[in-house]
Amino acid sequence: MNIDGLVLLGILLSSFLTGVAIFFLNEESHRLRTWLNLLGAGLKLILVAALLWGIYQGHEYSFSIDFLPGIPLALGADAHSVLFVTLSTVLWFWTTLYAVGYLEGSPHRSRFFGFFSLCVTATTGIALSANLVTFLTFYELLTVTTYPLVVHRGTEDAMRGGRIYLAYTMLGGTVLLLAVVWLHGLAGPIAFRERGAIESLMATRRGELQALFMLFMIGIGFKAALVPLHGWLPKAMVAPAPVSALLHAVAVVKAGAFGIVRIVHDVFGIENAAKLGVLQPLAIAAGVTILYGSLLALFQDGLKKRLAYSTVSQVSYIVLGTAILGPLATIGGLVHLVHQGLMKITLFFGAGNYAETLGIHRVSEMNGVGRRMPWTTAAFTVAALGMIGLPPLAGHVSKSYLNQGAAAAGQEWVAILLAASSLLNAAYFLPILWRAWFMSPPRQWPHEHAFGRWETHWMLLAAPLVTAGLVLWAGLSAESSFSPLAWVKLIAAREYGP
Amino acid sequence: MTFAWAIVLLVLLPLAAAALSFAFPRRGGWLAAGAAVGIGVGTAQLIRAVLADGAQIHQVGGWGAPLGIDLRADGLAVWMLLVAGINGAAVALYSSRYFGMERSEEGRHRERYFWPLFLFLWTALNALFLSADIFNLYVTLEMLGFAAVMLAALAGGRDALAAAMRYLLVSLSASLFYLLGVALVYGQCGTVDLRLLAAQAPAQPAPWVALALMTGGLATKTALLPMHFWLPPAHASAPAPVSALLSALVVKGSFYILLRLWFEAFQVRMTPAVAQALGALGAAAILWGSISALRQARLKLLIAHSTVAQIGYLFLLFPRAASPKAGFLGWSGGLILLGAHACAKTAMFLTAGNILHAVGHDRIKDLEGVTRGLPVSMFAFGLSALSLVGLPPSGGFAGKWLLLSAGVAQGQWWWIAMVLFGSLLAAAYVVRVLTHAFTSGSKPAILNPIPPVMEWTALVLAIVAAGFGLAAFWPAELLRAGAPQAMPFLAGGAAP
Amino acid sequence: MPDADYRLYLMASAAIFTIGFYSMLTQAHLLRRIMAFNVMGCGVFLLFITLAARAPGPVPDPVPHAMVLTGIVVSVCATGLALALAGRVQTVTGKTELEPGEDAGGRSGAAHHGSSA
Amino acid sequence: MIWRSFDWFLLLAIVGLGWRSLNDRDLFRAVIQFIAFGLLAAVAWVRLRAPDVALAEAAVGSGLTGALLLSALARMRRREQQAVPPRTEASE
Amino acid sequence: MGALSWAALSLPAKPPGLAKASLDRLGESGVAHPVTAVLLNYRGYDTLLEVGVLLLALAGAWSLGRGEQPAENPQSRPLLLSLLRVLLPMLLLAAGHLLWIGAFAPGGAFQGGALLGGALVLLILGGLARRALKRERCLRAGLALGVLVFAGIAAVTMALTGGLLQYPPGAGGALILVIETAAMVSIGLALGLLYLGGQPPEGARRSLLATPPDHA
Repeated sequence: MNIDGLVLLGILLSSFLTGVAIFFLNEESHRLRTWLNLLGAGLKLILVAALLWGIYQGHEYSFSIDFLPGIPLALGADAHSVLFVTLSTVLWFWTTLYAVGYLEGSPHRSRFFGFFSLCVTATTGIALSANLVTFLTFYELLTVTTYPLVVHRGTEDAMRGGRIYLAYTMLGGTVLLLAVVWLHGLAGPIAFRERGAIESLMATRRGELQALFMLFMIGIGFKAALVPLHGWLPKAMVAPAPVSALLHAVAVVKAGAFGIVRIVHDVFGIENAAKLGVLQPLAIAAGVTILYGSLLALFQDGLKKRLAYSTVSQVSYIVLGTAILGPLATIGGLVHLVHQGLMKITLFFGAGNYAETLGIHRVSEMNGVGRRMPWTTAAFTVAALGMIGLPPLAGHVSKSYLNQGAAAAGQEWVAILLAASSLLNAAYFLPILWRAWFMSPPRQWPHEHAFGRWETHWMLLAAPLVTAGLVLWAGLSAESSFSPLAWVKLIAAREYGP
Repeated sequence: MTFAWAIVLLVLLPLAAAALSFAFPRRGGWLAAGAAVGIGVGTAQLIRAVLADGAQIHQVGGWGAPLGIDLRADGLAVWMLLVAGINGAAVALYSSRYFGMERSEEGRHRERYFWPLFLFLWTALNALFLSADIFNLYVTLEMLGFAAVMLAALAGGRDALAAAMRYLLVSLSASLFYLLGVALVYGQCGTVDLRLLAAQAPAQPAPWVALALMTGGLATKTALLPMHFWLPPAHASAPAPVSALLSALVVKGSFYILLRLWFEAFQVRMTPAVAQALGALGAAAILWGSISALRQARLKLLIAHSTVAQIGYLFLLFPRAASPKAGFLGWSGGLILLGAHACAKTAMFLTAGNILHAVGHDRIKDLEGVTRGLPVSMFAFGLSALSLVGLPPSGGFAGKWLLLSAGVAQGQWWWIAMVLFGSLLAAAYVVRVLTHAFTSGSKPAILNPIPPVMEWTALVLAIVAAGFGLAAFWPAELLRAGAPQAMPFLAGGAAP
Repeated sequence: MPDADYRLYLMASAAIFTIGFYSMLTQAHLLRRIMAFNVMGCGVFLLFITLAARAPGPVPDPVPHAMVLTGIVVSVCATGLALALAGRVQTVTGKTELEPGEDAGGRSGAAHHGSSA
Repeated sequence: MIWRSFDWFLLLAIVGLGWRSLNDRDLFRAVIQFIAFGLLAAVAWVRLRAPDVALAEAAVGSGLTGALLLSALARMRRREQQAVPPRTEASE
Repeated sequence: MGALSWAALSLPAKPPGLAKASLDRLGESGVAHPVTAVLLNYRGYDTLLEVGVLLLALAGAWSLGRGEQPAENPQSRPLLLSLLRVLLPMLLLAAGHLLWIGAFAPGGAFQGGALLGGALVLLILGGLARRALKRERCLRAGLALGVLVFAGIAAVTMALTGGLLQYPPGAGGALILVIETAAMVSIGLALGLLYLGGQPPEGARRSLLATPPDHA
């Protein structure tokens, strides 16, 4: 541990303490709560910026305290951590802003924002974990803190969705716990990126390692919504829009994808995993998920449901990239971690705006919505086109790297798969855009609210515009040295480096 | 401060306070507060001494075993004292308001008798944990049993009295089984000192029967399946702070003696078959307790049934700790789980008491909207549920982690599956409660206000339960530092 | 007075304990169960005292005697307590037996709210 | 020989009384038999050279416990008579 | 029962008890009767807790509510009273005697206390203890006395000798007598009062002969 390590702790505490403080706020102290929220989010941003700057300067960050006998609770900031922590911190800031606007006037806001902050604490904790037990700890915390958000509305539907969500994720957590305990029993406590223990087991315990890898993938696959472990995701759509945005783009699903990357890269090591022969099945599972998610998305009329199945599909791009040996595929997968987050959060912000402003919940109700809400719809359009993979948007960058990586690894089937998926993406997104821009609006919207000067509350508008801008930026400046892509290339170089 | 002074603080002080609170019934609360402070100081001193110098022995009367009685504080004893101290103090604080809420003659009567009974209970626990003499343990066991039964009867209703009556009869018979075992042991070995017995390790048949009798009696008092039938009604119908004491501490007293018998005095008889058999009963208890907890309609009954399940976990310690491969992992895991369960269960029962008082019932399906009225209490419930389910970083997680690690080290997958499955069941029954609490009901339905002390006591304990996994290395160190030499199995499976 | 045949006494102690325990399980009336507890206790005490009498040396071993004295006092306390409790149970429920249904655990109070508050 | 038969007689009586006291249909008689059981136990203690215990058993184990049982029985019967409707069968 | 008999019969014919040890060190104990030495010196700690158990049992019984005066047969009262007149002094005397001889012969605080308790039961039966039973504060103090004196002496010995209940040389006999006296009072009171099956009935009751209403 060093003084620098306190920055890591600060990143966690900035949202943790905010969350705890918010719990004790009076329901009516609206202004104070908003300030506290933004203060926490802003502080976290500053700390992450400081962290980035420090790493750029060559500082090393680590923090650990005693935890279980012989196993510390350890935080660190390696390339993976920084990628994920930056993504989640930036998106959290905007989601907070969005959520403040979205929940204006609804009950239980202290509870909501308390758990909201704790949820992000858990996510950043996952990002910064430096060993498996720490990862597991924050992973379970994430489950616990998102449950109250999912059931926030307290309706019968919400409770049912929450139960299903909890059942799936608890089961996943249990499988993960089993895997972690087993691996510790085999190899002792392991910090990420130390692969000596695994390597020494490669020769003698091949079968056990394969089983372990499978357990890890199942355990984390629940959160990453790999088919057939994805059942909770569409049901969890009962949550308020900011929560869905958080779940899909920043926290839960993303933590699952990040976890899979972690396990493959930093616990097993991608080359060891390849030698164990476990990558190919993972790639196939990811491929199946991609197609299945896209296909089902096609048949959803509920806008959020359609987006949910789209997530199922898109997150598996990350898994696919991780499961194909070779730097290009790795880059494609990792960069999609960021790009998918940016695009999906924009889409959910848009969906939330439609629901909140006009009472629109279904695709079939979206006729002409682009005329009523041009800004929101513009942001939505940018993100949707990005998802399809239209150049020069963010999605295109990920897909092209994946394509090249698969070709380099000799896995031609991936190219076909990606092409099919892109077609499906287009098939379920383009009709929405068509309806929104080119069909005439109904005489009356299902449930219209007036928000004064702008087409909707300014907080609801700012967030999607910013994230849509980020989608554009990530695509346009992909080749510059400050883009997510540049960072990801660095990771890949290390992963396959000497 | 010597060990002897710590005994004065830990045993004589609460005993004298109990007698005084009987003689001066209106001063009960203050006497308990004084005793709590004394016990705190004594426990802290003992922890310091054990960490610095290892196990401590005091020969009462200066005679020494076998003629006299030895008291002993080692890592295990001090850990138990600490767990009892934390929970006892919390219950005392809670009770200082709880019994005062009822302004009737009956309420005053309850308050008057709660304090002496409670102080006797605490005396008995402290004396029990310090004793190294199996006959002296019998006396403490009886004191513990009487105090527990009469506290359970304090609620005074039809259910409470019937449950207490059953509890008393079960407890008395179980004590006699234990005493019969003591007689056989004395007849065989000529001593009742735990350490001298360990040194003798006789192989004759009588100690086998003795051990079987004592184990039967103690397992009944611990409410191990299938001798658990008395527990749910007794624990559920008692006043809330009493339920907390019964579930968190009383059942652990007899469990502690079981540990002493099997792992110290008669460790030569701790064969794999015995360990597996005790573990199997534990596993059955986990299943039965969890499933019946799922089916309860009332909150307090649910918590009581969960105690049956959690006791099952404690018995998984036997097959884990008895193995040379994993000894210390299993040992520390089981004991950390014990502490975590105590804190979580106390917090839960105290919460249930708050709910019961606030809304006038504890029917789970009618608890909708309670969160709005009692946010602190429900938060406490949620936090303690984390520990019960075993989610990190709670104490429950630390304990289960160590038990699981021990299971992996032994390669016993069946037990691992059991622990994991039990956790899922625990999650299912606590979520059942939380689901109703989160559902936005039409009515807040808070009838009576709850004094803040009662809500915050529960919350603090819940935070302890949910957070002390973060310091789980510490009890492990304490258990190792104070491990008696007579427990060689502790060398096995030392945490790296 | 020659020494007693201790084997006889040992077997008697086992018999008495067993009778007591059997009745504890089979009898329903609280008064009988309390007496059964006393009979069980007597069996235990007989074992202690017989063992003491068998001790080598001119005088019996005083340690078990002291233990039995302790035990007797504890058991009279237990009896007093149990009788008082049984009296209350009878006053409140009108019965001198416990309902066997409660053995299942969990039934009690399903509909009836315990007076704990 | 005499002592040996005395032991036999004593122990059989104790065991028999113990059994009877727990199984006699009439509760009052059962309690009386229990008191006799205690007194015989005291004799056994004397036989086993334990006069302290014999003294305590006679005074406490048999005497006081007997008194406790008798008064409890009386109270129970009275409660039963007062109870509405009267339930006499419970006393057997 | 078979296993139990088998186990009991398998015990060594000459068990390795503590008979010799307790007799050998009798001289140091301060009393001449081995059982008393065990009860109040070698294993005095057991007895300390046991006196606590006694008080606890009584407190438990009282926690259940008020007890009742036992109904008695009016015809038997004159007879009982005359019997008591003879019996009571004898019982008290015998209790004191047992306490005193406990130091060197069978007897002691328990046996003495049992006689006191018996005397108290007779008093209650005879209706003579009515006034005494109303003085709850005195009763409570008397009941707590044994525990308090015993615990106090345990703490004092701790201060004097550095050992719990380790009597200073030569003072053993005297201290044991003090403990036994206090314990006997408490034991007698507790055993006698347990007879009521609850806290003593309230003093407001007019006549002992009236059937007391059920205390619900």
